[in-house]
Amino acid sequence: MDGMQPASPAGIEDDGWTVAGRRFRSRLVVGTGKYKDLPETAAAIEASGAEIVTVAVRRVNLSDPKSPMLQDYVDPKRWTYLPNTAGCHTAQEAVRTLRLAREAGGWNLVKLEVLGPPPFLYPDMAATFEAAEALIRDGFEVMVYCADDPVAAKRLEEMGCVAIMPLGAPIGSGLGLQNPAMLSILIEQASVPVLVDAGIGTASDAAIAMEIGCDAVLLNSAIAHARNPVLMARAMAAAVQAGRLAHLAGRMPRKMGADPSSPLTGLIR
Amino acid sequence: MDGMQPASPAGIEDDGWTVAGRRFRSRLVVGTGKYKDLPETAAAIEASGAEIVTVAVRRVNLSDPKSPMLQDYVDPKRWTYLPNTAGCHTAQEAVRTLRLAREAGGWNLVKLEVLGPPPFLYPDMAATFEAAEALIRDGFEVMVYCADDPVAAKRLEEMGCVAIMPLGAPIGSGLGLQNPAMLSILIEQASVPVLVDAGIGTASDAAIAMEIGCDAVLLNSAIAHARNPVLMARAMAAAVQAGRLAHLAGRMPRKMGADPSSPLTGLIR
Amino acid sequence: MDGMQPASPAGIEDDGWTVAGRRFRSRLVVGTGKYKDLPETAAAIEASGAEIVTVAVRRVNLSDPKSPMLQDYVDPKRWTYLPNTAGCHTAQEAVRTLRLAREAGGWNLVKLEVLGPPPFLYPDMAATFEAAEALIRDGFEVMVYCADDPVAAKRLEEMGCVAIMPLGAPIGSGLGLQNPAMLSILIEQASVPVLVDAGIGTASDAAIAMEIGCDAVLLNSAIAHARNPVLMARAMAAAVQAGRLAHLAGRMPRKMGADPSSPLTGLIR
Amino acid sequence: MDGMQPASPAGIEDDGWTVAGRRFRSRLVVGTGKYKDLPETAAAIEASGAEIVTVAVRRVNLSDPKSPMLQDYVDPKRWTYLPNTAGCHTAQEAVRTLRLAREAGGWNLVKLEVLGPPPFLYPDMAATFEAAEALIRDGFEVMVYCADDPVAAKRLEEMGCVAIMPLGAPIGSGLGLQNPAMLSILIEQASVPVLVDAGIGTASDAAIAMEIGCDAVLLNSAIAHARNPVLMARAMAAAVQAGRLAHLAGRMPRKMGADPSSPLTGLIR
Amino acid sequence: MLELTLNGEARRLEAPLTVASLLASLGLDTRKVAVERNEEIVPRSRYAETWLAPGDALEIVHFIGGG
Amino acid sequence: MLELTLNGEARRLEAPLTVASLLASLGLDTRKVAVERNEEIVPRSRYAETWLAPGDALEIVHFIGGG
Amino acid sequence: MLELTLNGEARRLEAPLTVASLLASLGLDTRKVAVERNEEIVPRSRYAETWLAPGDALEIVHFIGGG
Amino acid sequence: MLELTLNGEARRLEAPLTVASLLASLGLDTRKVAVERNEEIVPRSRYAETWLAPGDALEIVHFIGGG
Repeated sequence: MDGMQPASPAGIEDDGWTVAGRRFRSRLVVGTGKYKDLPETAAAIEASGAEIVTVAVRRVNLSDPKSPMLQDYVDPKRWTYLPNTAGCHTAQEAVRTLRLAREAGGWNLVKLEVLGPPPFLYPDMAATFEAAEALIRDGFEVMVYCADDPVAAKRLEEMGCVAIMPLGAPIGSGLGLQNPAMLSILIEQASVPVLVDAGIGTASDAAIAMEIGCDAVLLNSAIAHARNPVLMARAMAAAVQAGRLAHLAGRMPRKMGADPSSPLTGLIR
Repeated sequence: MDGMQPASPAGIEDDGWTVAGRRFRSRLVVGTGKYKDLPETAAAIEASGAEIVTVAVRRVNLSDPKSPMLQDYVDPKRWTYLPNTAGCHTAQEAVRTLRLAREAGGWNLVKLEVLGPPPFLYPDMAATFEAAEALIRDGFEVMVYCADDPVAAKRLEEMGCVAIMPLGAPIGSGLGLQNPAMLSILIEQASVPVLVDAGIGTASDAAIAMEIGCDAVLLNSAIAHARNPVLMARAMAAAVQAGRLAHLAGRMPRKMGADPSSPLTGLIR
Repeated sequence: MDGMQPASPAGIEDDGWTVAGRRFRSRLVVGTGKYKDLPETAAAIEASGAEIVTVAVRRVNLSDPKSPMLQDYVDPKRWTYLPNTAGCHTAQEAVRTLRLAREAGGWNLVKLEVLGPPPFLYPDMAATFEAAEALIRDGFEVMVYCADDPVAAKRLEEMGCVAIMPLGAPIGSGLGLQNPAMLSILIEQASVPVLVDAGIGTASDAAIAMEIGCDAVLLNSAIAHARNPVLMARAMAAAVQAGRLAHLAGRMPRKMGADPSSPLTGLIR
Repeated sequence: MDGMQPASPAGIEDDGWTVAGRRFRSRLVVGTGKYKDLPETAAAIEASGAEIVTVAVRRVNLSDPKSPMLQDYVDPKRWTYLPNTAGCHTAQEAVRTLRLAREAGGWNLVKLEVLGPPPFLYPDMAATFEAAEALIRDGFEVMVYCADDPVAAKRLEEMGCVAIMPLGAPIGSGLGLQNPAMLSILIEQASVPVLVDAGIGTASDAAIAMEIGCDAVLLNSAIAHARNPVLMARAMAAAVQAGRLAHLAGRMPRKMGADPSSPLTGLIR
Repeated sequence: MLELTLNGEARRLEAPLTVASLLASLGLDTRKVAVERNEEIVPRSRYAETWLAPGDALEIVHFIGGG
Repeated sequence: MLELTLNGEARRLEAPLTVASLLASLGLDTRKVAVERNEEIVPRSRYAETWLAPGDALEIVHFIGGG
Repeated sequence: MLELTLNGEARRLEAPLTVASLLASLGLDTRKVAVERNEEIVPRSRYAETWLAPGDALEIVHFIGGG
Repeated sequence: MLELTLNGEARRLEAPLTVASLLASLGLDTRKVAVERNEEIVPRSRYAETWLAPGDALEIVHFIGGG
């Protein structure tokens, strides 16, 4: 390894992660929403180094069928599209939306989220169970957005979800991990990948998520709503690498007293 | 910029920092103490990407004059040696130690630290003022370890110190920044570089220090006492880059309510 | 009001709370488990000023039918017994346990908790919904232990639960409120009393729970496992009053800059 | 003890504290500034249960010599007046101000604070040392406001200051204890009373200060700038008692796993 | 003789027997316990008239300290 | 003439009409959209042989930016 | 006539004048104030015998609310 | 003979002796150490002409790992 490029992807190629049999090097998954325009979306995603991007499914605007589409800026051949069910508040809506997504994209790896009412849009776990069951029966590979509830998370895993994605804080709040203790419990008990999804506000939040042992981090607003999205995308790429490396390295123990870094012998007198 | 190497130094070459007229690209300054042996020291420093390393001054072991020396493993031509005064509890000891360091190394950029009694080794500001004054009069360029005390920091700056280095937590404690609010105040009022020195425990701590606006971070135990120092050195390199980029990017505002990342229009019904 | 007894109950008589039509002055609800013996239990409950105590339902020890019982030390005529379903991991067990409790005690105000597996004993919300429905149909007044999940909490409230009792941290962990932001959301949306149940470790934790607007706090280990349970019981009584009064008083705004408490005019020169 | 009045002063009479040979029951010291008017000042102080109040020294308004004075509302025979040096930025100003205070009041117990420049008004420790030395030589009993700097605090104690009063956060900021780890160090090493002075925002902040082992808490804005100062004064009185009792009781250990409060034996099956 | 299960343990008791007489023979204060027979609550008011049958499963519970 | 609902709006179109010809007339790239007819997916492979009927409810969707 | 500075303001007063008579003329309660003359404390006990001189700088202070 | 203190230890050495010859005899690389004589720095350039005297206190230091 070259100390001059400590955080280059090359350095951690051997430390990728696998979901539903697919292998990825980047542990940063990014959303494609909330950007000023499609060129900014493309530039930020490029800068993030992400290999998976979440996308929404919406009606074509028939009054302007020639308007540019996401695929024209973010090539589905290069990035793995992960269709989501944002805006769905019932299991039925979510299942119907993802069937359309599967037909539009031709793959079955999806992000399920069934949300409670505004303003908090907290995951509705009862409806999420129902939708997950129907989707898995229908052959989907479900990465599921969920509460930081270890019982619910275990049940989703047992149902066959391929990744558990608990929220770190209310979606779009940027408050950072509100409940690291509970997230650690979810990670400890999970045998599928765990991603923190929602709540990340800045780079150190993403680093902390990786340090506690997440397999990857999913975020959107933290980049799209930064003053400079492209710079923040690079910050997040570095933060996820930093947190992962720190997790692998094993942090020093915390001490209350001080402990000098220079030897106390051989002092001049 | 190449999205596939978001955190490579190349990407931020244009964003270095300057202390005492010297320009550096890496914002990570590392200590050379507490390692298992000199080869591990060299490997960790290499992995950290640091350009400045702190070193201590001690009596030569005359019973074994041929034993390997730090310079044999960490080339002073490649890394800027920053001699410290670790172990000095009076201004006199500190000044005397740095005069020897200047003679041994041939440069006058130094790290001044005058410490209070064990176990906490908190900086003794009264003695630090006295030593700083003597050193500056004697032509040294002083980077000074200090309390997170904005009045003392301002005075050190006015005396002519070239960098202010407040502690983030007791040295070697690894507790992370204990007082970000006060550090922000120091940074806000300073017109010389501010480095957090001491207290960093893991990667996210370093990222937070950079996010609040430090010019660089100085640490030693967090790498040397990690289970795998070389991996943690890489983690710190990435964390400092992540925090700096996030600082430049400007984080999203925190919100209490949630804010969906996908548009609410065009939903199928 | 007498400034010498600022926290005396007299001072806050007019600020009681009501659950299921019952009015209480003390906002501290305490468990009766984990004590050294029944006399210590009685002394700590007395010191706590609590008016409601949670109790468990267990088989009589037929080999020693004359052994002292809880009622002999904690008079059910003076304290409202709130039977719980601790140890129940299915809706059926919980319902069966509370039917026995109703027969033993003669009242129908109960605490429902259906727990997931050890070691975390996190509430199983799916089973909790099922049990709550059966209990409410059967005429019980259900105070329900639940996840800090606003969607689940709202549903429990809509089903007819008389109080929502989200955990502050894993039961018995003493970690203090791990998720104040989410608890604030639950409180904001609730139209029945909200009690933090589980996770309180010391007095300030209870004060914080009341400051964010809880109607009351339920705890057991924080008192029973303190070095001196009776002193801690008094501490909790004062802490709950302090937090409630601070909530009613409306805290000062937080400021980043400083603001002197003495006027800057009329200084001698 | 009467469980219905767990936090009544009666309960902790035997647990007062002593400064400069004077014994006090209340561990809450309050400022008298920033109130709407003198009647509100009097009501809040009454409600706080405080026995010591800090006061400022200012020029008499000669154009209106008959205007009501603080003594007319806060009887110096009932409350111990602790004159401060608020607004003093040099040792000379502070000494001159306290000599006038001693003549006006007839006692020599004083609060010394020499502040750095606005907006942060952080204590100027160098000037504080100078003033403390002059005051002690002149026979004052000095309670000293200082940085959370263990070396400076020890030196002030060795000079003969009768109480050490580190800031918890910038004065008037209401941010709460920003540095509990450092405050614990100060408390651990001190052999005179330690009071947290400045930075308290609400009741739980005061409780935390007492839990970590402070002898008392000094605050002003948290009460005077609350929406309802009298209620907040009562909250603070209860919070200080709660924190002190919790400190004496000895909190439960923190655990990561859960620990049920009800026995697992005797469950029905 | 009656063979039944009492708090999970097999017991052989003199027949005929009511819940009331069982509790009396066990020395239990009826005001402090509750009884379940074959997963059905036996109301306190019915103890005297509730005759136990072979194979009955009885649970006799009370309140203990719990959080 | 065909009266049907297209993405929630009533439309009158020339009959007979297949999904394929509809998409063509709308100028949509079939590789970038998906079609649902009366809440049933219409596989891309069937566009040419799927004839629209009066009262059909069609949804034509594509991917957009989302988090 | 005496010209002196009182709490920072120039004043012209009738001579001769003691601190005691000055405070009386100002209507101040001597038990609630303290007096400094040319940066020296004037003890309350000396008010009656302390004669003011031309150019004296006097500070008359009291306690007010402060934190 | 010269009696002097070297890094805190008493030593007896053959006189006359310069700093340069002392370092050589000790096998030290002059580019990696610094020398203090009676609390005064001895510049590297003066090693050859600096003669040691009885009672001299010498410190010979180098850089080691430190934080």
